[in-house]
Amino acid sequence: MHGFEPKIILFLCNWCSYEGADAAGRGGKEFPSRNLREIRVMCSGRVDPRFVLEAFRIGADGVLILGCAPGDCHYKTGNIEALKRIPLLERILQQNGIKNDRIRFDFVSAGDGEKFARVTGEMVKLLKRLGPFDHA
Amino acid sequence: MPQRIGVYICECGPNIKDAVDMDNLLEDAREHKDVVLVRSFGFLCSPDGKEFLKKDIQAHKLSRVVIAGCSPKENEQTFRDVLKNAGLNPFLLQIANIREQCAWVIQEKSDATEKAGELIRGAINRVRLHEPLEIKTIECCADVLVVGAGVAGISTALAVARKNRKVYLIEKEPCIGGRVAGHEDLYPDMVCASCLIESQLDAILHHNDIEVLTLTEMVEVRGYLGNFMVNVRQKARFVDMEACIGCGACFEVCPVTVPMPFMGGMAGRKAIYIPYSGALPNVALIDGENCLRFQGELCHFCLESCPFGAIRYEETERVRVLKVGAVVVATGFGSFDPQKDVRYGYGKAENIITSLEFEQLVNSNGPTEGKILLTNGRPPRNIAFVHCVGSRTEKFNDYCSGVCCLYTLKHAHQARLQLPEAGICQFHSDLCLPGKDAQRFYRKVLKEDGIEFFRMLRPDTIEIRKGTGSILITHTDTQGELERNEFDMVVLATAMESGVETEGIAGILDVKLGENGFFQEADAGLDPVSTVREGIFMAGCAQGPKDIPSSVAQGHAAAGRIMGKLAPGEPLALEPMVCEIDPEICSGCLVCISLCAFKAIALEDDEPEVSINQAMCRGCGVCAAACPSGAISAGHFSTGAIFSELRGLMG
Amino acid sequence: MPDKPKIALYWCSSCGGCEESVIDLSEGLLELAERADIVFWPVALDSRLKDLEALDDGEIDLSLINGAIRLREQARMAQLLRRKSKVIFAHGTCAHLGGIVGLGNFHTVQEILERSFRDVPTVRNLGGILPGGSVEGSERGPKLSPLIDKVMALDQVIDVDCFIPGCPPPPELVGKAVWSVLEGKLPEKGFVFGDGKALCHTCPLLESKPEIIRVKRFKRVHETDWDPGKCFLPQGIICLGPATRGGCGSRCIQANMPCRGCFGPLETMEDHGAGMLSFIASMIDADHEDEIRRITASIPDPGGLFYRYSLPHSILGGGKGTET
Amino acid sequence: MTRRIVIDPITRLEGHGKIEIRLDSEGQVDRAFFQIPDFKGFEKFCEGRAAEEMPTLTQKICGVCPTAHHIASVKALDALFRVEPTAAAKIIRELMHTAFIYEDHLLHFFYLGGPDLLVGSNDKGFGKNIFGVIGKLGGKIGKKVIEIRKRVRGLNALISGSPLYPVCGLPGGVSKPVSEKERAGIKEIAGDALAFARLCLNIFEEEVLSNREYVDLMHSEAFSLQTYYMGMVDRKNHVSFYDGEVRIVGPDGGLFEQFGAGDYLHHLEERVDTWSYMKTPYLKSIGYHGLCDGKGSGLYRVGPLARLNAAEGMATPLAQQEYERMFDACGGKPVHNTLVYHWARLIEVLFAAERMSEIACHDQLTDPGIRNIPTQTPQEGVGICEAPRGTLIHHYETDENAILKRLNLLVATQNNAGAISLSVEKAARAFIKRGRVSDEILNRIEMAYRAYDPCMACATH
Repeated sequence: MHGFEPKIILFLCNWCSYEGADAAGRGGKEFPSRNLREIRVMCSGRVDPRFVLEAFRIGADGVLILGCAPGDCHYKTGNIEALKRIPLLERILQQNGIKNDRIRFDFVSAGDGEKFARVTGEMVKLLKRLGPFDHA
Repeated sequence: MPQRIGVYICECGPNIKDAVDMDNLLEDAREHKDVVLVRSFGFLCSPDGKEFLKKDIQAHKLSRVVIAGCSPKENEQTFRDVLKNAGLNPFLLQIANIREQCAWVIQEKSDATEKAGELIRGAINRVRLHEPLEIKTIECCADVLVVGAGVAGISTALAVARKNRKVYLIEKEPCIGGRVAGHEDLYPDMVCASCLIESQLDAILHHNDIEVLTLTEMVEVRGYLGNFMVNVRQKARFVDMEACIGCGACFEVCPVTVPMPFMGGMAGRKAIYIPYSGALPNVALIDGENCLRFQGELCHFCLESCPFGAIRYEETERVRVLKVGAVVVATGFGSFDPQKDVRYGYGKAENIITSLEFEQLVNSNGPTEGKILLTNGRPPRNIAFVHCVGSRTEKFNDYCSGVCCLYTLKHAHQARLQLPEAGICQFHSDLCLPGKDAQRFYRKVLKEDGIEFFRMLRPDTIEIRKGTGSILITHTDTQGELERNEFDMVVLATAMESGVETEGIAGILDVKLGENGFFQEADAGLDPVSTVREGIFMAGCAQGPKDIPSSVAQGHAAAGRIMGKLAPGEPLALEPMVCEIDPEICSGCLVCISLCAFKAIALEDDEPEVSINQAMCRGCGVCAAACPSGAISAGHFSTGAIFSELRGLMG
Repeated sequence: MPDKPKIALYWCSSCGGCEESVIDLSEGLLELAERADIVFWPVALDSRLKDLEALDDGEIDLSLINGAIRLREQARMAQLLRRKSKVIFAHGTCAHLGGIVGLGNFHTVQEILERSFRDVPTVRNLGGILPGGSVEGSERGPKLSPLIDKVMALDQVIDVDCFIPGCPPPPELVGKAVWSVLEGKLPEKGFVFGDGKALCHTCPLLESKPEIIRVKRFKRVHETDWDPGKCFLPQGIICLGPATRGGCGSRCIQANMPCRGCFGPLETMEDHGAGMLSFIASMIDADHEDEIRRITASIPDPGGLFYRYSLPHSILGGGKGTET
Repeated sequence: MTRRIVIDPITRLEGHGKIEIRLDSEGQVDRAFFQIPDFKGFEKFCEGRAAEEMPTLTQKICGVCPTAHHIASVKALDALFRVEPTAAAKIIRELMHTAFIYEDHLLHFFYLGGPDLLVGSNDKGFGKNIFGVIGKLGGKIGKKVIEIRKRVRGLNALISGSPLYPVCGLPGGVSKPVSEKERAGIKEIAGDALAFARLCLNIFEEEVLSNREYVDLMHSEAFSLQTYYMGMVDRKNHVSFYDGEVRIVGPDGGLFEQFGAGDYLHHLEERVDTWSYMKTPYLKSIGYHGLCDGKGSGLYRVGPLARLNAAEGMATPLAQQEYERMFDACGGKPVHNTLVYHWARLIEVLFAAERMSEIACHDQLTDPGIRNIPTQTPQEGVGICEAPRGTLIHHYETDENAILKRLNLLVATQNNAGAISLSVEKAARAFIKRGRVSDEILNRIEMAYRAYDPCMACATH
């Protein structure tokens, strides 16, 4: 879809992935920041499924949740609790007519600007291929 | 009362000013509801920037502040302090990161301006729903829990206990003193172990700021530095520790003899006993497994015979919750079990014993009252001491425990004193004699005691077999030749390993273990007595193999670290952004309890609702995201505020 | 004696179960008929549309409307009743949250019509005609009210004062709601009768529920047996109790079957699926993605189960059903 | 200009409905439409659902006969998983189903269709509704009706979890056993139910059969349709609610066809109209030949009178006596007059009460073995039972993970769709002459469908 600029809601955890995002910004990495809208939470485990559903309802084309790598979570297991919700969330989205590629969970460590740039780049490319979907 | 929101866009020198259309941003910001003031500034984080902000807040009586600039990870705390100084609750602030996550990345000016506008709109929406949060403080608890009453634990306890800093010293055995109490003499000066430690044990037992809890183990630990809640479980002793003076009247009448397999011999003790004579606290205890009362028989001989009425059959196991500021792990070491390696023949032939068992032999309070005897009761004519059993091999422990050479020399010296005529040999591949007095001690033993040293090619090039009427040792000497010798007693210097319960204790304390199974130091070089978890320290062999002086030194070091961190009466700030459960909505479904990694959520005993211990909660909000009733609110990251930010971002 | 308060009862896309919950007031129904004047109740009285239209605006003191809104005509009737009534109660889960008929929102209207009127094996419909459609040659019957795009709950069509949850609501709850108006004790706007807490609060099996639940696989009720005296969840059987409002007397649990969420979520959890999702996910005993996916796959139809009674009121409302 | 007379909404039935009568220039009835403006689409939105949820999901098709759907659905699951329910489970299911039919028939006789007969045109001051009925028959009987229905529904709540929506059905069994203590309660309720059932037949005798006005209607051509009749029979061809084969007899009473659940597709078909969401079934072997009765028309009827016509008798003695008395009074089998549905319904109430008493004494009722766990891979299954309003068919197809791929529902009242439309039109023609209409006449026309105890939520599902 030429000219379509997907809007992605990004949930970043205060200790790791938010730092990763800043690192990417500081490090001059190439990534589609214009398509991203960042929300800071203390832990990826804080992302309430209602946030994801609401994001899609009001027009997001994709939702990206980035947490600490396993073992690095400042709250020990918050990132694992977030990961455990994803497959079920994907199936609920699918049954609501939303392709499960539109939601993604990944680990980004504090200084890892490079991975942050790669993951967000991949997501935008995928959503451009998928195109917009009307949000009822 | 409508909100009065002030929006400040930091130019950050050129960084933001040149990347976005400032006027456009300022204008957009003015249109949002409740926004009463929109201004930009060169460097808000500079001293005059902060002063400018403070004055503005006061002059315009702002109720909320949005700062669009660099990452909150840079200056959020700085600007919270500014709000505080301006008399506004520091949490009524939201920062829009339009530098790292916008200006520095988006080349196209119009795109950067658009995104900055969205981030600001999100921040305004969110700040509208921020609630003021108080930073509550609690009395930081300066008390200390020391786990393990060996020489390390005792040193820590004595060093740290004082008027307003109580120490709970818990020990899983019935008596304190640990390994050292079981020794006869200590190298290098053959000082009598009990004389050395006696005074300290006495000081511990009568110290009014130290509470000793024997037969006690940790069950659960919650909280953090200055604020730990530790559940400890004390097994029943069935004897009143105040009343019993250890006179032993009950031992004779007890009909049950419990065999204590030692050296193949049958030293035994009664069902009611004191572990060894001279044990402290000098109080008896009843062995629940073997006492007839616990097998349904109504035997009460000891009750009748006790002149002090100290017997308590009805005593039960008790769990107590100790509130402490720090925990010190001094749980000591375990020994390598030679049966794991068939080459040492341990358990296959009589009179092959470990050095700890040899230590019991020479111990005057031991089963043989200090006499070195074979299982047939006669003194040995030829003794072999074998070094590095289970040490310095990839198969078992690849490290050197650093103390066995010295205590084996001590054992050889003790043997020589008792058995002037006996042949005494040492099988070793190297000798580890660290420390300023070790060499002197080695030369003394070599010269005076006529000890024969057989050097082996490698630590494990040795075979110990049951010979005809004696024990046959075959070893490979440094030339690679096999040599055979016969002995009637062999003492194995086994490696020091981490204690068998270390893994369990690590799980309870939630601290990591190193690859060799000992507790992992926070920093091996600079901070050897701290674990990876703040507030949990360690001392002695729990941290790794070492000799007694080093264990004592680590005990004192841990005490020093604690005193540096925990001053009694000092206020300890609690996490302000905690979660809270609304009792009107909570159904008691218990889902949140399993989600809290800090065990901060518990079911109140009498009420059906569940509540969050504000002092334990770290504010991660994982429970708030999972509560099926939506009954948990997360401070500063409330569901409403995040929904509002989300809608703001999407426009 | 001032004339008796006027009450109306009507049903939109309903099954009649809520009517039964009024009839099940038993003696209470006779008292109600004494105390109030039932002016409109098609199931039991010969009330006609023209009688309703003849009433003045606001003349009815309380209208109980049950059933979701599936047809345009039902929306019009709801709006008419709103005009004619001082107080409107959404009676039963369909009116409150969309109910089971709301599951239609997983599909488009066209898909639903085509399945029932063309594809089912017993239908012979060579011309492929559909109700509401017009076709030359076939009889020109009376105009048929079409389906609206998405099933809606009552408060998505008209302003509703209070809600009586339950499928069907227990008669005692209906009685309590009606008498609250008759005795002039109307609760605050938006009040939902039933418990203010989730079902676990009053569930007889709560004591047997452990604090930590971890499962390696979710089990389905037909493929397994379970201990009737113990909470379903630690036995790996999904029960919607923790995320569902209480007040039904745990009637399904008493019959040794897990709760299916007919009282809907609490107001503080506006999406039943989200309320279920996080707590079911927390039960998964795994921390690696592929193991988590394997365990999640043992839940056959999360959307259909979690949103069985409240899809129209959920955040995504069933979506377009087109993309996947 | 054709004049239209509209009855909107039709009342005292389950569900929505509209009757539009079009008169020609002389005021004679040209055409009467029986339109159902209600539709949900269970046959679509149940796709993708888990099979084991169907008994509690499909039962929400109808709030007045949910137990019937629960039973048909759980029998479909038995077939789908190819699992045989335990003896105790079958008995518990039959008890639950029979008790439900007992109190649901009473709902119709006292609350819905019955008031037309019990409150005559000359009983001024009493409305044709439950309150009118209680006014006329007296509080004592009114209390008894309310009491017995409450207790029988209480019995079902005890067994199945809810007075209305049972939840205990599982493929291969039920979820909850019946205890010895509960059996005693069931016996007592069954006894009282039987007593009340006989009282109802007396009421019918005194209030209806002794009323000239109705006896004439019950013999009048206006309410008579010569159709086929379909109903479930047990091995001895007696009326059966829970299990058995479906038997169809012709307008002359002779056996036409008989089939088991799995073969229903060879016998029944349905057609679609643009002006109603109710599809019209007809006998496949004859085909649809318009709204007409007789041997040549595929229209058939189900429900109480149809069951009694299709079967060769009742399975219990007292009901069998009443069965014979009714057919003698109406001039032999089969009876074609629609109003006789009311009488047949009360006979079924009596049969249900007797059957409840029999089951209450059945030794395997309290057997703890209430479930066989299915082990086979599911594919396809059809479950049939008799709902109060007629034969009910659930047909499920699933994938190997027991997720619904397709389903087909043929639901009780829907079988009577053609017959009801025809009855309404025939009554309209009989009573409306030269454009003269009155409330009494319109109610007569409504009596033509009320006798069937129609349930429109079921008919359109």
